[in-house]
Amino acid sequence: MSKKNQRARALAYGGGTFLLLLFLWEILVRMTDSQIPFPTPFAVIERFVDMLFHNVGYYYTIVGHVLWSLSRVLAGFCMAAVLGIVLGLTMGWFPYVRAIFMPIFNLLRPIAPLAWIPLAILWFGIGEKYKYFLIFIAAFVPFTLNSYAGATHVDKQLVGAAKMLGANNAQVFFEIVVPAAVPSIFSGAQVALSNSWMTMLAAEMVCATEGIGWIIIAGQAVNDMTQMIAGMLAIGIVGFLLANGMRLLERRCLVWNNQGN
Amino acid sequence: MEQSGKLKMKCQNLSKTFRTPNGSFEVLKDLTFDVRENEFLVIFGPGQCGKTTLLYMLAGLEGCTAGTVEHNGQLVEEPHHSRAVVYQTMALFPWMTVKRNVGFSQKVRKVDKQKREQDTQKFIDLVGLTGFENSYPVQLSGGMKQRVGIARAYCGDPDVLLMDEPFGHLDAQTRYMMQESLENIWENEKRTVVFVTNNIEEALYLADRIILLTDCPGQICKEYTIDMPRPRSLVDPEFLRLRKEITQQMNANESNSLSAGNRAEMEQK
Amino acid sequence: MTKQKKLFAFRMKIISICALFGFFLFWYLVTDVWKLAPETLLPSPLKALETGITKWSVKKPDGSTLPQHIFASLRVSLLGFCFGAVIGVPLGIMMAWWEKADMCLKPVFDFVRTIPPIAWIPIMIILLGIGVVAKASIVFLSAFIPCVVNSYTGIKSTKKVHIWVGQTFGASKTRLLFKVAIPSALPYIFTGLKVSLNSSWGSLVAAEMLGSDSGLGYMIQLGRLLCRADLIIVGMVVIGIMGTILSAILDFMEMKLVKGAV
Amino acid sequence: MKKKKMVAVVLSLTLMVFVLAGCGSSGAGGAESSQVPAQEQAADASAGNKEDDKAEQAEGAEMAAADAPSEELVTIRVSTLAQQLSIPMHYISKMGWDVENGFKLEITTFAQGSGINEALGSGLVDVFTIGAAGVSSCSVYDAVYLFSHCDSGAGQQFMIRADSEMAAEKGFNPDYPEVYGTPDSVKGKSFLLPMGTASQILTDMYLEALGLSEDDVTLINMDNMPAYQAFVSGQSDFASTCYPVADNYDPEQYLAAFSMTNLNCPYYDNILCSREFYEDESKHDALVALCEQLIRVADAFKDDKVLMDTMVEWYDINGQECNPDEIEHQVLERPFFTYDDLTTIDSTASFKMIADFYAIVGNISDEDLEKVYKNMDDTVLKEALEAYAADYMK
Repeated sequence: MSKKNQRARALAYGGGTFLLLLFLWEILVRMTDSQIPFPTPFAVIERFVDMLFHNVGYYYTIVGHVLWSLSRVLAGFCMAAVLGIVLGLTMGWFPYVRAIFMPIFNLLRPIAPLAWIPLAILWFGIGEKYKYFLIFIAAFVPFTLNSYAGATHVDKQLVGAAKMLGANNAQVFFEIVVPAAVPSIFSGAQVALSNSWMTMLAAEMVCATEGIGWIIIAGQAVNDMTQMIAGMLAIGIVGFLLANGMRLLERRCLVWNNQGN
Repeated sequence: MEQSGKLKMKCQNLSKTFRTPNGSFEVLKDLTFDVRENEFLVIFGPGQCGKTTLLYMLAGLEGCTAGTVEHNGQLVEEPHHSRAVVYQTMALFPWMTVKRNVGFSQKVRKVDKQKREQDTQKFIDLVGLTGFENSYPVQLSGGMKQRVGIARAYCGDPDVLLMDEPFGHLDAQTRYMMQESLENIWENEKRTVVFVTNNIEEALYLADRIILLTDCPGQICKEYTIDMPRPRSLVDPEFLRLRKEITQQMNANESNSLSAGNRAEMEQK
Repeated sequence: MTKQKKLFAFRMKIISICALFGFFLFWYLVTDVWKLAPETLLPSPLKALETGITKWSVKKPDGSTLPQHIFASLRVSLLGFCFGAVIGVPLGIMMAWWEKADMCLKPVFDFVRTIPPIAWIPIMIILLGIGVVAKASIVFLSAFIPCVVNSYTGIKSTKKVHIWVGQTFGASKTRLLFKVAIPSALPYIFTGLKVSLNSSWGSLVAAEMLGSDSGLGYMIQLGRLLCRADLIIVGMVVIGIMGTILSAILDFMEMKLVKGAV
Repeated sequence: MKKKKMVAVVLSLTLMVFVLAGCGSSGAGGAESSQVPAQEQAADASAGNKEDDKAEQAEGAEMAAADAPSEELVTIRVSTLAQQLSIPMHYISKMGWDVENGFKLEITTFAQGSGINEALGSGLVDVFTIGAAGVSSCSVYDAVYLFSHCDSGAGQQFMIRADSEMAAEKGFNPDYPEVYGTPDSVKGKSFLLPMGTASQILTDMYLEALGLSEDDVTLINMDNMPAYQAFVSGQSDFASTCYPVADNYDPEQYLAAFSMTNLNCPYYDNILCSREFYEDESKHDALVALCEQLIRVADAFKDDKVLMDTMVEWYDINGQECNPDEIEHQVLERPFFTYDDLTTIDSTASFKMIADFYAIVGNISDEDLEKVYKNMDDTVLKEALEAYAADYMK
């Protein structure tokens, strides 16, 4: 089956499911007689297209808002990637590092990014920095957890082989443990990406003048369901592109592990 | 050919018990044997008699509950590149190309680049993988992967080669082919080899000396010295005689351990 | 050999306890001794402890005591987590094992999973009202993602050699799935469960925005409204402790179930 | 080779971030200044804002560019909410009245009062417009109450279903003839309301009027908009609402059980300032000038057209779609206090009443209540009134 028509098949299936869902949504709206003006899919799409050209809130069209939110998400995401992977791998491989950081990490791990807002504002003021911090916290946990799992589940035999070939502990860590953990790290990256998008809305809920989260919150304030769902549509599209971008990146990095998802 | 060279490795009443959740499980009991220089020693025994554990103890990957293992006079404590291991499951580094897998040992021991390149290429050609330097293990067949394993072991300029049923996973046809290629590799690059297998033809085809182990807990029950000229043919009458004798011995061991005979009675034999 | 290992493990525990103690000591120094942060936004651990103790029995100001909060939050997050696991893991496995399911569901999954739970609140209110089920659905939305992703990676990275061995015994595709693929994917699935447990606690605060009269997330939110920073800190620490206990239970189950796979 | 690839990946990701962040901030039009690296400030001769990560109102800066005054402008960091109570600040900045009088407004918009309080606690706010949450600002963060600048009681009400049990009887308590519900019809019912805000106080007053207390009913914490959604889809019995959500209720099916007006409880939004700003002598006259301008804006807002335009503009800036004639009556029912109102009525009544109720309900302790009363200062208001009378009442 050539590459081209395999992609066509994938497109057909994916598109089919989307259309099915839209159709379901249409029926749901028609069926429920509740007073709330639940928008039909076409109203939402029409509003989304309208937002593409007219400014939403004085300065930017929705593209500008997307870029703003994207800049915040990527900033927090990259910081979390660097710190999370380093901490996760070292915790997974070196027992002393695990002993020191694991209890604190476990204590702070389940705390919701939303609960960090007051402290974030205290430490980082009300500009962009506290938003980076909140997104960093949300993305940091999956990265660390998956890198830790990757490091601990490394195949013992490979470690034995490396030692047999003369590698010392540090070399074993860099040459064996890190590459072996890469598939797990990438699945952590996928989860971290969706977490950071979720927290972006919470961060923009407190004090923002631009960003997709801000659009949704503004829509919620005046009970404008179409604007809210159009905002969700924007987040969904961008999230979809980012997730597939991440998968492409993974396929290029993990050519040796062709089972990469 | 009789190898009367000096002793390479000496094992003194080795035994090993594994502490599992449901009680301890004795695998090897009081083994004493030695390995001579440039000898192709085969450790032969039924499936579950701790052959692999013995090999790992020789390599230093496993500690021993009792007894000592010496290599060139020094006690063996942890794995060292002079005792290279070829694993049954190949244990190649999936994220490295063939070239980097083979050159790993020298790279890690910081051998200068020029020599490393040269050695890697030499051993890749030796095992017949020229042209596959840049492919990943996932793209190679079972036989080719095992060749990379052998090349990698050789490239660590080992003193002793410890091979743990390297052809266990291969289909029969590739197995014969690998036995022949291992034979000529060994001819060109003389090293002491300790080869573990449960396949009688493989043992007889390759070995200078065979140590027969009984079933669990593994003990040395017989030693054979094979001095047929190489390369041996599987239909040679001497080959067949030896094969029948060893299989009979194997079945004898089998029936003894199954029958009411306990360990003590085995010792008097 | 094992005596040395026991000693090593014991030393590790000591270091962990010291690290934890050091963390609280540092917090105490920052707030009380060096006065770096204003008391109203970062109270000292002692103040937080004192509020925690009083809150254990007092109903003020949010109308329920700490145990009631904990119980309500536990109910919502565990329900959401179970929904997430029961639906997420099979979905991930199905997507990894069957080509068609993957092509159908993956685009929708990628699209839906980045939408924040808070944005779903209005829709969930209309569909499921404001009861525990609605709140659990918000938790479900963020809990099912790690399950799907990790079980997908787990199934996809079952070693080819295991599958060959299964095939040589003539196993059918589904028997192969249950006998070979799933057991070898268990460590990944458990990592997924751990991350999902963490995100179910993470989205608790968002879920309890959907109209609640008790729950740790509600307590934190009210703490924010009434500028009671100590209530917020108490809420955060209790969520931390509950999360740690739950993931310890999960680790214990993993140890029991996943014997050979590590 | 493997390692080089990983490094390349990480580098490309971080590069992407800066590219996006860069173009994100230099976006279309407005000199929206923010902490992101590319921070170019419109031609603005202000003393350079201390907190470099303030999001500052753009046209205010453009308008002021024309006449760059010589003496140093005092920068005032103003926090506002995306509702009607904050449009005076926007109007002052838009008309450039701030630069004319020697101070510069730096406006940050928050979604909820809690955000402002957190910023106040972190020392990032000088003056702010807030509703009932102002009581917590005074009690917890020692903020100073200056004066109430607009009556936003209209529209604050609780809806019930026309066919519900409570709607049957009206005027159970003689003092409040317009109020629906009797003690036994209300007992055990559930209320949807944003806790810790004026709605909670309204609920407590209603319960008190019927001789009940918070323990007889269940209070569920929800913002006005989700409350509308839940209530209309059949959840719970009472739902708090205010403008603009109030108009979504269909008059036949739903009616207002009780509201600020028919419980004749005065509810005004307030202007507060942080303790440091209040005690800083160098900022005192800028503060007075700001209050004076606020009174002047209230005068300008007497003209309905100006009020409406500013309100529509404020909605637009905050990304909220609104159709002007629909919100017409909402805006006009919530007037701003002009010079005559401030001199005649006691505008502090509402703030004191809210503080008392917070103490009764238990949100704040009793000594906090004294602290709130101590923090209510009217000297600044008096000075502003005199200055206003001198300048504008010829």
